[in-house]
Amino acid sequence: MCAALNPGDIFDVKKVRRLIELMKEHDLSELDLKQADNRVRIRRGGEVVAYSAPAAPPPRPAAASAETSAPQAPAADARMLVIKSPMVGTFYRASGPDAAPFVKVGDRIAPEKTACIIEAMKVFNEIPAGVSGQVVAILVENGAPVEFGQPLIKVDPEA
Amino acid sequence: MCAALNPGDIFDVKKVRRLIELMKEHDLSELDLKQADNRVRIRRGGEVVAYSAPAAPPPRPAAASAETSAPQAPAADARMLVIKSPMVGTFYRASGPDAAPFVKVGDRIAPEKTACIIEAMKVFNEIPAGVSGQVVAILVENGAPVEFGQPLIKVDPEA
Amino acid sequence: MFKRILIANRGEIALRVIRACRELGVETVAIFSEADRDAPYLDLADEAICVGPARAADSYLRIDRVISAAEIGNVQAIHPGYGFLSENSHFAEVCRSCDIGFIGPAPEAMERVGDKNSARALAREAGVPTVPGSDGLVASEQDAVRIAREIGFPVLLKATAGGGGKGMRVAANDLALASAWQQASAEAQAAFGNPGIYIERYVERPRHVEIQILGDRHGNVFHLWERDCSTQRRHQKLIEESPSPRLPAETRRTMCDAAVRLAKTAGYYSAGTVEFIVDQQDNFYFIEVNARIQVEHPVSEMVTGIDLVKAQIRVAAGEKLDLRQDDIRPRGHAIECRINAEDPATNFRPCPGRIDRIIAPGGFGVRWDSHATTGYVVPPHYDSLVGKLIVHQPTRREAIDTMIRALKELRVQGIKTTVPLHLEVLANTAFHEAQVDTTFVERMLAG
Amino acid sequence: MFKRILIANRGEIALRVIRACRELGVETVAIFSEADRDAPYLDLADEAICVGPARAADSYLRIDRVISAAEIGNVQAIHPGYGFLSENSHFAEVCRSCDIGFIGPAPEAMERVGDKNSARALAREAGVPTVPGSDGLVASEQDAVRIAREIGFPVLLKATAGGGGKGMRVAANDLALASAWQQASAEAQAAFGNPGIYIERYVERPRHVEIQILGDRHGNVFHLWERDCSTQRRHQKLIEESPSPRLPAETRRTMCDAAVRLAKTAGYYSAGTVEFIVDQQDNFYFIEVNARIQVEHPVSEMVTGIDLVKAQIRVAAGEKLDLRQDDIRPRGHAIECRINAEDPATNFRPCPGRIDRIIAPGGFGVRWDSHATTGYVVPPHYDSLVGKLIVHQPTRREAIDTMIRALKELRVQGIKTTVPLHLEVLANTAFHEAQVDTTFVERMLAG
Repeated sequence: MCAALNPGDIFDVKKVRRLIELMKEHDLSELDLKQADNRVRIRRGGEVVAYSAPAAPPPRPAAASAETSAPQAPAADARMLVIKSPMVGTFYRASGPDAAPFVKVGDRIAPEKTACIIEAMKVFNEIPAGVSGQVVAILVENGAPVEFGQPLIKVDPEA
Repeated sequence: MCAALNPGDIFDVKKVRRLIELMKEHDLSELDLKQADNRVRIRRGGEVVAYSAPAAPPPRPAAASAETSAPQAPAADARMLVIKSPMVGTFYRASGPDAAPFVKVGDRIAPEKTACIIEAMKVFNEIPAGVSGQVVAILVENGAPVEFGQPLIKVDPEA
Repeated sequence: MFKRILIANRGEIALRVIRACRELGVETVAIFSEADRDAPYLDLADEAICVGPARAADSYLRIDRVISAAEIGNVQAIHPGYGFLSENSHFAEVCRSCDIGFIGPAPEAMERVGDKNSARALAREAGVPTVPGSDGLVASEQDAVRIAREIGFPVLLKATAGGGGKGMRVAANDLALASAWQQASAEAQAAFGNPGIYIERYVERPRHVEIQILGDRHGNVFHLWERDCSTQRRHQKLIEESPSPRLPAETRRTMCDAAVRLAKTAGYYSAGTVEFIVDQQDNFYFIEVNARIQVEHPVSEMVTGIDLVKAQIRVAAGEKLDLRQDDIRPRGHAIECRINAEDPATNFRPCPGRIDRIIAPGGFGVRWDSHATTGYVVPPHYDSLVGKLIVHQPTRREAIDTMIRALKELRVQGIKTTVPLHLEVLANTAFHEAQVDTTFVERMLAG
Repeated sequence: MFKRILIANRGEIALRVIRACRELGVETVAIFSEADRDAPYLDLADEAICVGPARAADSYLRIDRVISAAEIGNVQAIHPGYGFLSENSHFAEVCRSCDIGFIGPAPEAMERVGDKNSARALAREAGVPTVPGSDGLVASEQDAVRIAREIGFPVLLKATAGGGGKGMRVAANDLALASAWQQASAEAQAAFGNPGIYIERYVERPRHVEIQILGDRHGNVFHLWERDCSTQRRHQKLIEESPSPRLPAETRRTMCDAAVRLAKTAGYYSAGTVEFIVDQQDNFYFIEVNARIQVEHPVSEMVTGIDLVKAQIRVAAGEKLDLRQDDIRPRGHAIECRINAEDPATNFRPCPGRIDRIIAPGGFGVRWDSHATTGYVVPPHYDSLVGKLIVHQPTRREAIDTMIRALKELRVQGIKTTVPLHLEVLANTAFHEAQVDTTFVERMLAG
């Protein structure tokens, strides 16, 4: 399959965005792309947006107003929660160079648990997790600068 | 299948864009390309756009009366021939103000028959019809300026 | 020169600063809110950092976030642009305390000129004429009546913290003054959290003429002549030009000297603007100082050939301005039209949205300063400026003709803009004859 | 002034003329071939007339069709642009006989300067130095050898009807001359239908410096100073600038005076260019006159502030130029880069096609002259120029920095352009030091 829309990239937002822009530009109400087990179908006006990929349940044979169940696709990834940075600053996993990290992959966390520190203007802000679940990934290196809204930690709420 | 849409590239946005532009340019309401198990279907106005490729389930007969066969409408118009101006100048239907027009609607003409005069730089150029058939319309007023390639006279070759 | 600076702003002025930096070989860190994430000018910066959500109060106006971005962006200085934090002396002070350069005047000078009251005192100290009025805030309605009788009706009530026409009222007699006092105080409290009001004589149908100044940290202050910004609608500038078309040469010279004197008295450096009103008899009165680069700075750049933003950056880096006042000679006539995303048909309601297609004008004498490109979405959260069209020609008449030509060439599809309003003004005989004061546009639209 | 004129050209120069006309209040009739039917600049003309199919020989070069279009378009004059019919004195004569104004010099003057031989005679008459060479065409190979020995090797063989480097050969000795003679004659015959050849001394590594002149029909001829066009590739100009960076002031003045003298001797009016080569010792020699507006005219416009195309139209309408030579003072430094649809990676093969997206640069000191917009298709039938990027700054160094900034801002997606080549030249130390002659680019590309 072409580089422009690799099936592995079927959820690539940029590509989908381009498709939607294309539709808006030309005032199309529906677009349906299929190949092998991949399919992208977008409808405007009625505003149903659906994507499906191999792992997903077979999409219903079209037109129906039904397809509401939205991104069902990477079932595992879809349920993941992400702790995002509430401010611009520097990300620290621990309270000091010798301290243990607040959280590690595999840890179970609760909303009030400190997930990390963001240092901004010499102030060390403890960032609460805000969610419950199991830590599945730390997305930023210790000591790295982070911007507002940047994903920091991935949490599986069902694990 | 056409070069513009290689089946392997069925999700290529650029290709889709070109198809849509093609449709707009030619004011098509529906486009349906199939080869083997690949399929691209786009409709404008009625607003269904669909593409399908090998493994996909057969698309439903679609959201509407849709899948009808293309623009059948101006079947008559399609066979019409048009005599175009070979130069820039002024269009005259007759050799002089008091002379009879070279051709009138309803006349039968042959290729060597003079269809009109185009005056350019004080030279009166007799324009041969170049086609056979029955004159169905004179598209330009006597004495009007015409540009290169401008349609002058419509001829029905089958009448 | 700085190696790397942060631009604490958005839109066309952020792009303007990026351009200046690229020409100077200075790296740039842009900040953006979530609403500006896809703005194409961000690609021209060396780094771009999201500082918060769309609301300016949570992003561009948050000093802590801007400073944090400066720290993680590892910059030596911050250019504040206009609006947002540009005239916030506290922000300038925080920069100083964090050892980050502020590309603008010193906080002390900014404070001295920032408050209208202390600015008036400064003008008096520098021997610059001000509109007759109360020496400072007026304590009560009774005082207001007494002062108004002294300086003579009609009088103007102004909020000390105001701007953009908010908290302003005109009163023609005692009775009108009473209600105007109530309204102005309430409005000032609501809009600025500061009910302080002062009074001055109301100048009827004034022209708005401002002097561009530019100073360095070695005691040099120059003027780049004047801009006439009388073509306004509801105190919002629409069209600015230089030179001011009806200003007598002697008045022009006197005003420019006054502006330089005032800036020197305030210890002002960097770019700044000293605003005056000019009455029908060509008397001029100091109004305020804008302690920042202004939207309309390009008209001064066109007639003088001096890049004001590059000069600001050089001054902030400690460089001495390589200028002589006598060499700063205006050449020709420049006009700027502000192209706003507003719908003239619905009383200039902001009209944000996607620009489906934009074709910028070009050719001789045309400058286009805009961050908008085909596909750009004008967000609803900020001001509606989508671009500035500037023309430069030997004469005012030719500048008007080029502006009309360029406005008609400009295509902005998908949103409504102020282009039709500009074309109406530029076709107006009174505008051609430069019979323009700050009430001109509203009179034109009314009749 | 004319009420309505026809523009017998296409692309950016057609747009340039339309812009000038719109500013002057002159209506325009554009002509176009079928290949240019959808070109967006046609919308800016008051009328557009198709004159033939894509091939220029059947459309833009057909005198009868252009004149017919002028007649049905009811115009008073024709602007020929550059290329196509612009230097065809027969066309100018036809215009005259049809009582249609020709916006350019008189046919007699055009003829005098158009043929290289008569132009050399003209230069001698006006006391303007020419490269030592044959007085007129060389009859035979034997004569060529004799003359070459007289003026000294190396020598240059040139087609009398030539241009753009075609029909030119260098010979360093008798033997080389023999084969060069054969090749040049054959090439001249093939390219121009005229095998006439003349010989002159070959100037090694010359600079190309040309003087812009502007005259009216009342006997006034002015110069607008010089342009340096030494940055060429295969005799195609890439970058032009003004002033010429290494020219001694005295040489500049002498060249400008010589150009004016030559134009006056020829009875020349309208815009024109007198081309010189300047050797390593700053001796200058007249080469030829371009009897039309040139591609690179904007650099002279930027430094002098004079709109050359508007001036051409005014002159053709009989107006007297409202200029004084002493007032035409160059200000700052201007550079133009020609942005061609060519692929530097495949030896600059023309690269026509659809422009998927174009973002024009803007801001201080930047001018963009281009007919290309997003979605525009560069047709394969004509030259590959898609736009001219012109910058103007106080100094050459600043102009280079602004040009680099603007080139990096320019986005042309969908086709390849010469932007990377320009960036390479502008980053080159020899270019910074103005160590540029007409062999510079090829030496740079070679290694």
